[in-house]
This record gives sequence, structure tokens and C-alpha cells, in this order.
Amino acid sequence: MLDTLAQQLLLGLTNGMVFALIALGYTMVYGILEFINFAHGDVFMLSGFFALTLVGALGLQDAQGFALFAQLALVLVLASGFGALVNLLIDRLVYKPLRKAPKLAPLVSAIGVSFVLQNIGLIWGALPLDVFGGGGQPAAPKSFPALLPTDNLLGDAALTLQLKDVLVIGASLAVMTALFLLVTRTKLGMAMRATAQDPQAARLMGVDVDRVVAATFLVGGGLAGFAAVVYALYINTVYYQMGYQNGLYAFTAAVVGGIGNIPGAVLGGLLLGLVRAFSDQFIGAQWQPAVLFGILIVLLVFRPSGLLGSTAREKV
Amino acid sequence: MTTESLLLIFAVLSPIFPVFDLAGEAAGLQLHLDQRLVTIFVYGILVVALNVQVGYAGLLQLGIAAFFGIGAMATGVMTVDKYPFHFGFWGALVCAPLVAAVAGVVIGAPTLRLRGDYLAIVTIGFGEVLRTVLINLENITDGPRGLNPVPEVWTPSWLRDWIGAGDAGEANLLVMYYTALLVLVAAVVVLKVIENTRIGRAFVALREDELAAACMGLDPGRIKLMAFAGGAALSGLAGCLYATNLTTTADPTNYDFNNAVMVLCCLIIGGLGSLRGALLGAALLIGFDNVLSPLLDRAIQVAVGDASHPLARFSSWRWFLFGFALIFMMRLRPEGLFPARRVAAELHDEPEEA
Amino acid sequence: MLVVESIRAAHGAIEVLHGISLRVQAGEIVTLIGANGAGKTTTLTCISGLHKPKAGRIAFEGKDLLPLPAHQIVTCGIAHCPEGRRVFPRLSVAENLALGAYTRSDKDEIRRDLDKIYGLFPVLLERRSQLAGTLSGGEQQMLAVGRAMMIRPRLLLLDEPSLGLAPLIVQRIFDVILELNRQGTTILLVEQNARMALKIASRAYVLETGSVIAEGTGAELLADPKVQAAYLGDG
Amino acid sequence: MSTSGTPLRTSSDSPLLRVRKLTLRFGGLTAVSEVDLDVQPGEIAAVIGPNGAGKTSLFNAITGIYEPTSGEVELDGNDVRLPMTGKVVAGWLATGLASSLLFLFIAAGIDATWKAVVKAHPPWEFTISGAFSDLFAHFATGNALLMLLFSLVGFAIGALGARAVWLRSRRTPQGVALQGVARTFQNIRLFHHMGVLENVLVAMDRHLRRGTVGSGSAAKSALDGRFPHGAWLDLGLPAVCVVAMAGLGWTTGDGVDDETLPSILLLVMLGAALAWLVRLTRRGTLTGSSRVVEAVARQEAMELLKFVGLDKRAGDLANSLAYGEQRRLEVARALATRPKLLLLDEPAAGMNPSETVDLMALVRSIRDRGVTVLLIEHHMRVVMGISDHITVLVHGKRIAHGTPEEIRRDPKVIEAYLGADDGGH
Repeated sequence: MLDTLAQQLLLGLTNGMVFALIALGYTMVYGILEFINFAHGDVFMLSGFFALTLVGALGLQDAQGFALFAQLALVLVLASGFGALVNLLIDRLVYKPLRKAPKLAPLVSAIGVSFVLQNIGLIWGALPLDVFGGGGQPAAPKSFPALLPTDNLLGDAALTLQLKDVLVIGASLAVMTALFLLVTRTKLGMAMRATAQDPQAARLMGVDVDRVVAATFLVGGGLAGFAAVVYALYINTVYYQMGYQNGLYAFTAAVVGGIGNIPGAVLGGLLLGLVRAFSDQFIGAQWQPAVLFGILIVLLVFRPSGLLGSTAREKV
Repeated sequence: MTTESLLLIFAVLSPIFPVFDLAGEAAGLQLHLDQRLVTIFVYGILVVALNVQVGYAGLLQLGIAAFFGIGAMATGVMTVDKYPFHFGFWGALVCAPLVAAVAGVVIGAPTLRLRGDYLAIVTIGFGEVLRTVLINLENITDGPRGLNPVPEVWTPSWLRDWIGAGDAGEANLLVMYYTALLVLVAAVVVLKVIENTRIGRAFVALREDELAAACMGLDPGRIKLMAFAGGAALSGLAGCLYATNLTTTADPTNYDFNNAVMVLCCLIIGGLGSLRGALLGAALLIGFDNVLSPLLDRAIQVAVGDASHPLARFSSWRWFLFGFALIFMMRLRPEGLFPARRVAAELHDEPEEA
Repeated sequence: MLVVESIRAAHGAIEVLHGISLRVQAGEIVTLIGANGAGKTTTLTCISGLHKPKAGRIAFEGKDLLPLPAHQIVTCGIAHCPEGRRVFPRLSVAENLALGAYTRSDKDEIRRDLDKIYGLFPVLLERRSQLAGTLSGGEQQMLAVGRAMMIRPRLLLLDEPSLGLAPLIVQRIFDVILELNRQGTTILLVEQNARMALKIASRAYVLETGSVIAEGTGAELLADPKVQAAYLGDG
Repeated sequence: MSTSGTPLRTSSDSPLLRVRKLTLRFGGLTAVSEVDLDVQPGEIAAVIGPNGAGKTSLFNAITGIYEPTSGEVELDGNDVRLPMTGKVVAGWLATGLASSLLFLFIAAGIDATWKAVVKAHPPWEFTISGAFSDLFAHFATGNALLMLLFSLVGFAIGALGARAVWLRSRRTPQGVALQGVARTFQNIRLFHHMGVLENVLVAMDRHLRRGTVGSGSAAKSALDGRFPHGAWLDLGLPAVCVVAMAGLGWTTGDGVDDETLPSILLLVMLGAALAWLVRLTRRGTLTGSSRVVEAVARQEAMELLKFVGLDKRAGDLANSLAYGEQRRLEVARALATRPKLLLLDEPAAGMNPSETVDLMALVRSIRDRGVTVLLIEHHMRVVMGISDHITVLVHGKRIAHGTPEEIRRDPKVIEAYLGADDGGH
């Protein structure tokens, strides 16, 4: 029993890390532009496809030892860059012209972008590559090779701790720390926070709000790309709808933590990951969405602004 | 809208089916246009239902498909042989909207005070929960197989003989076609009337400025709940017709988020807040999806010869179309193709900078 | 130094500035006074680029400001300390001040300016790690002025620095304004506390419903019955 | 420079609006600090003070937009918050029970319960009483502790959730408005894309709902016929339609041999539906009586528009009005709620001198209609000219209260509001 609990705790933690990484992208964009970047989950998905393509191109499934890790690091970096670029491109092409439009417009556009990206994912999966199983069935999940050794690091203990667990948690923590430092210690981070709180006043300080927004999309997309590789390494599949489901969970995590709040997104992600792991174990995986969204609704009834969020007042 | 214009709608739409039917037969195509036209009517009802919530009251509701599904499922449970209820089609047509409206109130009540985009996410969540429930309560819903057979629209045999000229299959299709058309027209008439009454004004006032409306004594919660319940009831009605048309409640994936977005697409392309726009949006998009794209698929099949690859099918690209439709509409013509007077003005105002 | 020529500006469909013209010479304190809704704040936001006027010309040291976005106008040497203070509530006092120096990279000079501002407002030094949102109104105003000073502007636009403050604090703020001017900063001040503003101003403009109705030196206007009528409401 | 002609009331009269020790804090800022304010019925009262003194915040707290940090607001001796009645508590309990029932079924397994109750027998053996006994039998086989636990948790979530939602909506703008407080806004908040007349009609919503529109004898006599010719058809036709439809479902659900009754029901249903739809489209309202009410309401709205001088623009969109006209429309809209107390937030802002004079006359005639007025204003001429009592706020605190003459002479006011004459320097 205790081992099961510990195992679920570990699973929840790793899941939660992935949620948190995606949730950060939602929350940062929301913090500055106050709109739900619906397509964010699909940037995550496309990055997964990009990473899988890279794995195929590099022949990583056969690599060993140092070469494996070096190339894996390269995949991580490239996928993050890919996510960042895609996200930035979407902002420039779709959202930026709508900056002054009523709130509904960017939200609906984001839903549109999400559908376009999903279709791109579908077509990507239909490319005649070996890693996509020849591309005959674009909608089917593509298996992402288990690159890391699956030995239990704890030897014969009942609790299974694999290298990928350690890697997921370690790398995620490292990235989150870097983000935290970026936001709290650098000039750019300060400009981001200032813009989120009062964009007009930020402009009066000489902050180029457009550039801050661009940086936010870059960082958010990078985190999504990073999360995609981590997710693929962990779950070993990518499929064109994975962005929708995980994106929705991650957004829920951001809301639970208090949208616009960076530590809140991490907290919400971890919480949701844990709840998901335990509900899968004790209630059944098929009820996962019901449990997670049920929690969201109950939380919003009792604490409409999330766990760490502050209540905003409308100016009259 | 006058009685005359109503009669006009009837006059225009009534013969479409027989005409298509004849044309299809003459061309030797097995397109099942009859069923597809009913599908357009069903989605027409869904789009005007969403229009109540998004267009009139400004509540971004992305879980419309869930209420659609509830209507269909309630119809299934109430009518199939294996359950003891046996309400028949007409009984289900009364009860399905009630069940959906109750669901609308239950989901609406705790979330009404949420900001607009939170509401969007909660309604998506609700849709996901419902999909999960429909799939997992297999003893009730028969899971992915769906409940069937859902009985056809009951009509007395003399009426069938008269309509179908003795052909039972033909009569069934015609009865379904006219029933759906009648329900759609009734829904449009009632909504058109409501637009200019106290309730319709309250919806628009709420969308324009919730705080000012509240300060005038309008209860935003109550009005939102009305919009929620009304839209849900109409969606339930659509669900009932949908299941009857298919004779099954079908796979729960028919009621998922993609479906909700398709309905939203229709509404936005047609024009938020405009009944005319909603109907034309539904006709355009669902017509494309249901009528034109199978035709094109067939054409590709014929042209290419072997088109077994999934990407050679039009349906693999439909989300491109819907996605781009949303993006371009928001960019170029946010008020839709057939806008309502009020909304058109609203979406073109740029919020001023302080 | 600053030339504003017949600018017109509108909020939505309603024109609120019907051709305002004014000039500020280097080293002056110029004040805009007028009743609420006269267009004082809009004039300032037009100068700092937050609001783009429909017509007219604004030039600073000969450079046309109209095509520039707000964040570039800052780098020209204009700081705008907005109405209602607008400090960043969830940033610390020190971070708020650091944002003032956002466009600058001369570390030593920034350090020196920071010390100067802490010297001017010792209470900010005391609270430098506190979140700005938790400060009192007067402290927030000092922070807002300090933050604008960190830009090291040649022209400082001050919008209602006395807003909602107790008389003692207002006095303190005005002392600082005078001190800043003495150290070489040109100041364009919007104030509803007319007596106070006119007393420290070298020149002043009186605005009424979007037009300039009078201008002159502070002392002249203080004595002008038109000002009394239009602004102070005696009549 | 005369104050208005009505006699000042003594303080022994019970005030219409009574604010006690109202405090409003945002973060570290105290916007309003322990302010007391009494407004007597029938007077024009004003709140003045420099910008940022907390006047609008005070209005927002009175009208239920902000929740005060502490203090009381009473109108006509009643707290403006919703009272916690037995009905409210019953609502919480009912919500708790419903949610506990849901949780109970979840604990018992919704699917399994359905199987045990509905699917256990062939459909023709199903009875309601049998279903209940099956249900209890199924519950008996379940884990009693788990079911109890789930029910309790469900009850707690439902009841506490209902309570949390209620507490948050205890003081609401609409609640205060329904008690008879209407307001205008500093930055005009009309329904810009609705018609001028529609704006007024929206504010009459409450009266339209209760059918209490109109006051003149013409309106009365129109409303006496609450059920004018054929009104029963308005409810009757859809009712007949739905009942016939349900009957049709009931008689045909199991398949029928004799088609006579269903045929009749079908024809009745179609006939009723078509007749109803035709009536609706002919008339344009849901019921005949609502048409009468609507007509009276339009008449009343037109009178209000005439009162503020906008009757000629009734059909235009609100955002096509000029600034001053928009302000007057806001006043008409507020009056349409039939308030006891009207709060005007800087009504003269942005107005030119002649418009200001008109405004003063308008405010006086509003008072003469029997509506008490409380206003915030910067235009001293307006305030001094029309107010019976003035309260001065500075820095969130009340520093003076009295008649215009008293305020004019109060040195504290002169110093704080107009600027210290010889302070400091």
C-alpha cells in the first residue's frame, strides 16, 4: 500500500511537472494580454512531432551512452526553440492585429489557430517517415522510442524509480528555476511583470510592450516545446490530439493556481498531477476528466480567483 | 418578421428535399441527402441556441455539444425498447429539452459569477465531463455503440400514406424532414419575438455593460441563468431530433468539443446575435461539411483512382477550413457575414486608450 | 523646449481637446489648471504618446513626437508621472524605481540617481523591499515621482501629484517639485489645487472644456477673475 | 447664491440613506475612512472634495459595487444587504441535499444502480414501486460507510458552496437598485449600441416583470384588463400544444393499434402550434398582456425622455448622442427604475456653462418629482446652488458637513479644498 502511494506520488509529481511547464505558458500570456491562448496546447503537440521527427533524423533510437545524451540535449534545445518560434509566429500573425479588438476576437482566433495546428499535426503524422510508422494512419498515436534505460535506479526496491523520472523532475526544476530567475532578476522579467500589472505605466517607463509580449510568447512556447520532449520521453507516444487534452488540463492547473500567477501555475500543475495520479489509481483512469474538472468547478465556487490569485476589481 | 416571411421560409425550404431527392436519383448518386438536410436543420437549431448564449447574452459557452448530447441521450433512454419508459418520439421531444435545461441550470448556477473566459473553460470542462460520463456509464448509454434503435417520428398511417404516396421509406424521410423544419421554424419565431421583448433587451444590456445593467436593477445571475437554460433547452431539442434522425444516440464523440467549435464557427461566420446569420452560417458550414465535402471526396476518388490515403479525403482537412474560417472572420469581418445591427457596431469600435 | 500646436483629440466619438496650443521653455515650471474634464490629463497623455491626437503638432527640442510610440518618447527625455500614481502594486519599491531606469544602462549614474531619490524621500529607502501596493497614498505618490525621476528626464510631466493627499504631504510633494526644478528639470504640471500650482509656476495655462481660455504668469492668473470664475467656482 | 427654497429638515427626521463608519480599503490604501453620511428624504445632498478624496469609492460602496471593509449602509432603515432568512438557509440545505444525493449515487455506482434497478427485469415488468425497492436493495448491498461518507461530503460541498456563493452575492448592485437606489456614472456607462428608448426600457425591467408600469389613469385602465381579449390563448395554445405532444408520446410510445386518438392529438398539436406561432409573429410579443404592459412602458419611457429633453432622439442609437445628451439619457435611465434615491456622479463634468445651468434645473425638477438626490460634483457653482446639505470628504475622511453657507465659511474646507491660502510658504 505504502509503495503504491509512493509510486503514485512519483507519477503525480512527474505528471505535474509537465502540466506546470505548459501551464506557465498559459499563465504568462494571460497575465499580460488577459486572454486564453487556446492554441498553446497545440504548440506543445507540434513540438512533440518536431522532436519525434528529429529523433528519427538523428537516428537516436539506436544511439548509446554519451552520444545519446548529447543528442537528447540537442533535441530538447531544438524542440524548445521550435515551440518558441511557432508561438511567436502565431502571436505576430494572428493575435497582434487583434490587440485592440474586443476580448472575444483573440479568444475565438486562438480556437481557430488551435484547430489549424491540430490539422497540421494530423498531416505531419501522415508524412511517410519510419518514425510515424510510414504515415499511413495520421490520426493514430505515434510511438516515441524509449530512449532512456528503464532499469530501476533503486535496485530491487518495490518502488520503481527510473532514469526518466529523475530526468523529468530534474530538468523541469532546472527550467522552472531558470524561469524564476528570469522573471525576478532580469530587466526583461521585471518589464514582463510591470507590463502585466499596468501596461500603460510600463510604456511610460520606456518599456516596449510589443517586445515584452513577444518575449512572453517566446518563453511560453519554449516551455511548451521543452514540456513536449519531456512528455514524449515519459509517455512514449505523441499524437495530434495530445495538445488539446494536456492543454486543457494545464490551463485548468493555471486557473486552480490563480491565473496570471507564475508560482500558482507550478502549484496548480503539481496539484493536478497528483490528483490525476491518485484518481487514476483509486477511481479509475476512465474518470480522469470528470475528477479533474469536477475539482476545478468546486474550487471556482469556493475560491473564484484560484489558490494564489488575488481578486481584481473593476474600475468604475 | 411577419407571418408572410415565415410562410416564405416554409415555401423555400419545403420543396428542397424532394428536389434534391429527385436530382440525386437522376444522377444515380447515393448521397442520402435527405438525412443530411435534416442534419443541417438540427445544427440550425443548435446554432440559434448558442446564439442565445453567445450572441445575445455575451456568455462564451463552449460546451454546447454537451447539452446536445444530453438531449440525444435522454431521447435514447426514454424511447428505446430495452428500457421500460417508452415515451415515443413526441414524448421525448417534450422531455429532452427539459432535461437539458435542468443540466444547464445545474452547471450554470455555481459558475455564473465567473469572468467570461473562466466560463469558457468551465463549459469546456463540463463538456469533457459529460463525454466521459456518457462513455463510461456503459450500462446506461451502451458506451460507444450508442442506444438504438431510437424510434422514428410517430405519425398516423393515413398521413404517411398521403405524404409518401405509399412508399414507407420515403414517407419516413419526409416526415423527419418536415418535423425538423417545423421545429426549427418554431424556434426561430419564438427567438425572434423574444429579441424585442424585456428578456431580449436584458440579454443585450448584460452583454453591453453588466455593471450598469446590475445598477439598473437587472439581476445578471438570473438573466445569465435564463440564457443558459434557454440555450440548453434548445440544444436538447436539437439532440432529440438528431438521435431520431440517426435512429441511434451514436458514439459520444459526436458530442465533443470539436462539435461545439463547429457550432461556434457557424455562429461567428453567420454573425453573432443575428438569427438570420445563425441560420445561414449553419447552412453554409454544415452544408459544406455534410453535403459538399462528401461530393468532393467522391470526385477526388474518381479523379485519382486510388485514394486510400487518408489525406486524400476532404474530411482530413476540414479543421483547416474551420480554423482559418475563425481566424479570418475575426480579422476581417468580426461581425460575421450577416450581422445583427447592434453587434456590428460593437465589434468595430476600438476600445479607447486611457 | 516643448511646443504643442493646436492638437485635437477624441475619446471615441467625443472630441475632448479642441485645438490646444502651449509652449514650455527649458527650466520653467508650467502648470495647466482647469476644472475636471477640461482636458488637462488628455493633453499630457498626448505629449507622452499614450494617446494619439487626431490633428496638431507636438515637438520636443525640435523633434516631432507624434509618430513616436510612448516608449520611444521616454528615451527623448520626457517622463510622465501619470494621474493616480500608477505604481506597479505587486513589485517592490526598489523594483519600481529600477523600472524607471529601464531605458538606461549607465550603472553608476543609476546608482547615484537612486541614492539621490532615497535622499529626497527617505521613507522609500525604509520601505524599499515592500510591495508598492501596500504603501500609503502619499508614499505611492513619492514613489511615482521618484520612478519618473529615475528616467532622468529633461522634461517631467506631472499629473495631479496632490491627488487624494493630505495637505501636509501635498506641501512636501510641492517642495520636491521646486527642488527638482532648481536642479534643472523642466516641469509641466497639471494640478487642480490651483492656488498651490499657480504659486510655484513660472507660467500657467487655464483650460476649460478642451480649450485654452487664459494664459499668463502664476501671479497674474491668481488675480484674474476669469480664473476664479472658471476654476475656483466663485461666482 | 441662494440655496434652494425647500425648508431644511431637522436631524430628528429619519434619514432615507444612512451611512455609518463606512471604511473601504484596497491593499495599503484607505479610500474611505469611517465616513458617516445621512441623506434626508426630499433633499438634494452633495458630496464634494478634491479629486481622489474617495467620493466615487463611497458611491460604489453605497450602491453595492464594492464590498466595504467595514461599516453599514442603510436605506429607509433597512440594511442594503440581503437578509439571511429561513428561505435562504432552506436553499442551502436543499442544494446540499441534491448534491448529497448525487454523491450517494456516485458511491453506490451510477452504472451499477441503473443495472440493478432498470435492467434487472425485462422492460414490461418494470414498476415504479418495484424500482424503489430494487433501489434500496441495491443500496443495502453497497458499502454503507462509503455511502454515508460520500453523502456527507456531498452535502457539505453543496450546502457550503451555496452559502459561499450567497455570501459573495449578498451585497449586489442589483440588490441595492431594487431597494430604490439608482445612479449615474462618472464616465458614462450607457448601453451604447442599444436605442435611446431601449436604454430607458431596460431600466424599467423590474416594473415590466411585475406589470407595475405606468402611473397615470390611462395606464391603469389599460392594465386593468390584464387579460385582454384572447389572453388565455397566449398561455393556452402552447400549453395545449405541449400537452397534446406529451399525450401523443404517451399513447404512441408502445405502439398503437387504434390510431384515432393519436391522430386527433397530432392534429390538435399542429393546429395549436401553428396558431400560436402565427399569433406571435403578428403581435411581436410573447403574450397579449405583455404587449399592453410594453406599450404602457414605452409611453412612460417617452415621458421620461421628454422630461430630460431627449424625446426627439428616442429611436437613435445611444452612442450617436452628444456628450451632454448622453448624460441626460443616463439620468432618464436611472429615473426609469423609479428610485427613492438618485446618485449622480459628477453630472456636470464636461458640460459647458449653459448646459450646466440646464442641469441644475433638471436636478431640481428631479427632486420635485419626489426623488431624493445625492450628487458628487466639482462645479462649485452647481453644488453651492442646488444643495441643501454638503458633505466634504478629504483624503477619505469626512471633514465637514452642513449647509452651503456653513461649508463656504468653514476654514477647514477652504484650506483643504481650495488650497491653503497662506500655508507653508
